[in-house]
Amino acid sequence: MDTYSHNSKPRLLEVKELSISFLKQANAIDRVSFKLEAGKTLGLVGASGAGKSSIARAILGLLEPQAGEILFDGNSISKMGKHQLKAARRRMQIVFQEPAASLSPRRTVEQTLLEPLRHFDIGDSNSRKDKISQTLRTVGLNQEVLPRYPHQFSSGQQQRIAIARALITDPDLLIADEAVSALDVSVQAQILQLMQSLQQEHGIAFLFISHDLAVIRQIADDVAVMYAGQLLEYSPANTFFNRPAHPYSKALLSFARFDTAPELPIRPQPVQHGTACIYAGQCADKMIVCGRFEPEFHKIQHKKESHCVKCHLYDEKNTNDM
Amino acid sequence: MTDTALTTALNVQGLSVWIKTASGKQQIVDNISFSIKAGEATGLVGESGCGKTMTAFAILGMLPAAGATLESVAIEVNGRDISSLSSAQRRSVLGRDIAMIFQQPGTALDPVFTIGQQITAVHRRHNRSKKNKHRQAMLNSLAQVGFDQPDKIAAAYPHELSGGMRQLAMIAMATVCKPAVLIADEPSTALDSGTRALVLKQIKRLQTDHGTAILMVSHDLSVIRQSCENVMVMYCGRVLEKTDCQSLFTHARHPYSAGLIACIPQLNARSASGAKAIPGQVPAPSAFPPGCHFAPRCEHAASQCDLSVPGFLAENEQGNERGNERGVACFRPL
Amino acid sequence: MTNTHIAATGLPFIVRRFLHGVSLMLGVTFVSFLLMVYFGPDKTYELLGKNPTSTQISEVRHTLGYDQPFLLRYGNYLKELLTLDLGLSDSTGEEVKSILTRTLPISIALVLPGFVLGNIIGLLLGMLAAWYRGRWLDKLLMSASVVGMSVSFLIIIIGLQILLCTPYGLNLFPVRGWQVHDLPSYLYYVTVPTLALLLVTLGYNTRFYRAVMVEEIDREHILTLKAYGTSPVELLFKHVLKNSLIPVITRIMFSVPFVLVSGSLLLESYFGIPGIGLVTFNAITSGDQPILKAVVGLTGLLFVLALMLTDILYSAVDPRVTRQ
Amino acid sequence: MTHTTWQRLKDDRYGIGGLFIVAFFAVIALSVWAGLLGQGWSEVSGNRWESLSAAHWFGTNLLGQDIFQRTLFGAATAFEIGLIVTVFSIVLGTVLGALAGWYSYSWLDEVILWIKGVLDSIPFYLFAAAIAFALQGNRWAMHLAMIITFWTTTARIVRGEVMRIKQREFIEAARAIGLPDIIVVFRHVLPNTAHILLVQSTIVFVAAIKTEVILSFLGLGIQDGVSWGLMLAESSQEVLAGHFGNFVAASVALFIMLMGFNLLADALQDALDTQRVNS
Repeated sequence: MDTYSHNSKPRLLEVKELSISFLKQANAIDRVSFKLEAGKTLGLVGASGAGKSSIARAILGLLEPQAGEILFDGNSISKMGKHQLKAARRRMQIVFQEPAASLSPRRTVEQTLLEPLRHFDIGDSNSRKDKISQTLRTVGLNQEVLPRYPHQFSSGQQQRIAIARALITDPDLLIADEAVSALDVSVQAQILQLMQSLQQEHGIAFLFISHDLAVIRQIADDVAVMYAGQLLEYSPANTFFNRPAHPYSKALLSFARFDTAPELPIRPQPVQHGTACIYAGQCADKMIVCGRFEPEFHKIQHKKESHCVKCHLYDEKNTNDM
Repeated sequence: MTDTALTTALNVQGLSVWIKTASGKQQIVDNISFSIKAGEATGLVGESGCGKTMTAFAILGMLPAAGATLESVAIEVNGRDISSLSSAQRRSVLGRDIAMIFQQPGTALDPVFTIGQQITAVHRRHNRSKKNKHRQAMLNSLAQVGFDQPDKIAAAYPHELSGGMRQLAMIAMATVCKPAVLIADEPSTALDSGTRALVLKQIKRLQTDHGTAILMVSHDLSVIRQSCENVMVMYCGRVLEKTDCQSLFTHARHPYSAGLIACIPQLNARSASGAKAIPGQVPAPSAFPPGCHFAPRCEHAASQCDLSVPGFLAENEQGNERGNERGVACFRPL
Repeated sequence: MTNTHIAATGLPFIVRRFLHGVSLMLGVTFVSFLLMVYFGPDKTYELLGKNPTSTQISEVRHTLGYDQPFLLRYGNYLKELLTLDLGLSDSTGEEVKSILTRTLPISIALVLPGFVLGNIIGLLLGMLAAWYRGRWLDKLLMSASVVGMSVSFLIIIIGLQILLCTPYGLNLFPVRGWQVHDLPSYLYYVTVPTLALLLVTLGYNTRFYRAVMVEEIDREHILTLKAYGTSPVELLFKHVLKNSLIPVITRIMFSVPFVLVSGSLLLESYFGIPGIGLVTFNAITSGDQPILKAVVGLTGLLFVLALMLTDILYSAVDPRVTRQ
Repeated sequence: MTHTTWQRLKDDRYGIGGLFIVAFFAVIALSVWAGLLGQGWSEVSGNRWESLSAAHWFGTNLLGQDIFQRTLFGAATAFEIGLIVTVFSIVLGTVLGALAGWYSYSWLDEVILWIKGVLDSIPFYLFAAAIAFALQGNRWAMHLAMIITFWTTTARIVRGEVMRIKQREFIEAARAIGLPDIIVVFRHVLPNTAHILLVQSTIVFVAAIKTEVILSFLGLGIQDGVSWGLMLAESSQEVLAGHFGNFVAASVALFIMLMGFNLLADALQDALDTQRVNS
């Protein structure tokens, strides 16, 4: 599946036909592919349990995929040697959903920030001190947080510390796994503002995972929609929010706008590989073919942006029995 | 009883709550008063830690934190004051006249009893009829929240259902005795957008079809705007503004309300500068500032705001035709 | 402790629990063989007189099988256990099997009332303390149980004996012996040992059950039940109790083997009651190997049975414990 | 022990009481080991069953030995047993528990749980007897028997806690930058179990002392020197003859020390509870 026009420089991150399964369940992630350019933000959207976090862990090398490949700057993570992987890991960091749970409770903020610097042996003891104070400033905190423990901060401050830890190695890719979902609206706004300025000033690429479409709207350049482990739609943000192609995307947007509500039962039925569209059970525009064949990805061309959707509606062959 | 008392499903007057903390007794709910008519929905909005959940529990006379104390002038459900009842009398009211649903559907139901057993128990407790009407009432209640095979759901254990389904089962339990008042504490926060819409739709149906008065507690203003007519904005234990949702979103009178609204990420517009955030953060109960609690974070604050506590200026009679309460607690409203 | 990890071997749950039990039994018998036979006392010199010749020594060693390879000796040791051919007691020469069958019922009769009462009263007090957490009743029960935990079993036994069985005290009960033929005589002999067992376990039980109950009472679904007018009695005895059955079952099932052997050991040796405890006591002090081996085998078996029974009870009590 | 836990411990009266008792007995134990106290425990310095007097504060026992000296020496013995058993069993339990928890549901976890199951199913007093035989009355047989069996409870608790902590995001963050497992376990996992180990140590200390009493009664306890267990075993005959000196001295001393440790354990539990990793 090729979702992009080609250019020479290898992309920062490329996920190709990624499949992950846990114990004996069906594939939690089923042949997912997407790309992320340097300095851009990809919003990974979908209901909880659609497998978004597993992709993040696979990219970080914490999960071994069953099939497919993850290319960072053109080379595959699972094939990387120890040093190459360490160098790659320096350039990609993650921020989690629960701020309190993402900081080691028995270690001070200073120790938490020093750890990545020592691990990747960045700079020496005094240059590290400057690096720490400079990073703290970028996330809107100051020196006196250093000797204190995580439980002495509000969740908003804890998330800023977690972001500082992720920034301190000057990463090119920052994965935000529901990074603002656990925060109050006003704190959420502060963190989103911080992430936007980080992107503009430092050119960091964001893989922003969230179930909240309004949050994605504020930060994403492109949007990828996941449902029960499969990628259903991939499109630039403006196109997605104004002219969603896939029925599931349309449903998600109308739920978010409180226009409609889904019918019961709402759990996705497990679908055998390749025998049907995974969203068929819930789909408002279901056709006969949707129940029998798995749709391919189809490209909808607007001007130069690429917009692909995995749905029989956009397959010319089926237009006759629409 | 005045006629408004007849149609008022829930009337809360002068409700305050104190909790015991390391640094002594702290007040976390400060003299809250409001009333909700049958078939009306009122939102109680505020950030985490503002005391909104504690208010909900205090209305039922339940204080989860050990060493917490509660005071109220009156808490009337259908005109009957439940705050002065003995615990046995209050138990006969809870679940029959006033019911509550919770934020975490995953942990709000007893894992070792089936959904059917738990709902039937509530009905049996409040209806002493001999025939097995209880099971039938449970099945009807499940059907009404949208389950097409209620008996399958009744036989299931909570861990066998998804989050959304558990919340719907919770609503079925809350409404099996057709209560006059339903308190919903963050009913959709733990759900994703699909199930959220479904749950809010069912709550709306209770309000319109059964005339249940709804008090919805949430930190999410867009959920409140969608499901409630009136809204109360709460901060550090005090209600800062009371109005209808329409007016709040068109012209919020209190700076904090305006700030909250500005923070909401808009679905259809990517604001260039990003959502405008409120500077600073919510203080802990032991560190509530004197005077108006929001003063330190408020751009419109004057010296007066730091010194004295703004009284709640209820607006004069020209409130909209349904005459519900409106007002703002601010020396310099917008 | 139970191995709640459900191996993804697809074997039915019961078979896997049985295999786990068998593996434990093998471990127990191996350790007991190692300690009591391999490193156990060498009986050759007992059978030989003074300064025996080397041939006599090797002859006796051969008859006793000491010269056989380690695994072979472990093999026949297992065979003996499996065929219940437990040999003869060194000290009395009586068949070990008959000793066990005679003394086990006495020990059970001795230990059961104290064990059952200790857990039931402990559970009730634990519930009370948990329900009134932080208030004076909770503090009273907790300090009482701290006292209970700080007193050694031996002190309780001697203290009760002075108090109840000697002229220095009330002198109502026998200081030794077990002439039991009907209920009154049973009560006459069992009261003081039961009281001792009760006093020593009540402290630990109350604290344990209180901790379990406190954890259950803090769960969110209890708040829901309160919000729907559930009475405290129904809340405690229906919901809280059923939710805490797993830790309760675990504690009861796994203390059975110990109370039956270790508990009875002290009580019987002190009160002169001819149960398995007294037999084990004498076996320890006189180094009677066959008895020790048999008792270890018996406890191992009891432990494994307790293990398997617990798993079955778990799934009966808690629907979340599914048996993939 | 962060600053706030110390404050919380300080205003817990019982906790401070417990700490004082433990310190008091620690001082006695140290002075006995240093040879300042309780050296005359074995001398026959009086005749049989002398009652309390200036020369013999607690009177004398069957052989005419001074009970007060023996009680002091008993305190040192109790402390020695408690310390040795606690240190070794906690360390062993933590290491094996952490391994089983970190590699949970692996073959290593299975093996450790199997060993634990085997040891848990052997009646302790028989096990101690068997070890005593195997080591032919070696002075450390009792300690070894206790260490080999006491580590299992600590291992079970540490395993559960490590499995819980292992899923927390701050562990994933550490592994995401490629920190080796050993560093993650020792820098991020184990410090968060410290509070449990502290409480568990006091509990094991109490268990060790109480077990020694029973082992001495069975003749498997202390081989050289005297312990409260031995004194209680001696007293079991004397009591019937009406001589309570030995019994009262040993049981009261034992009771006070155990109360001290139990109160301390409770206070530590409460003080450290709020510090725990908030689940």
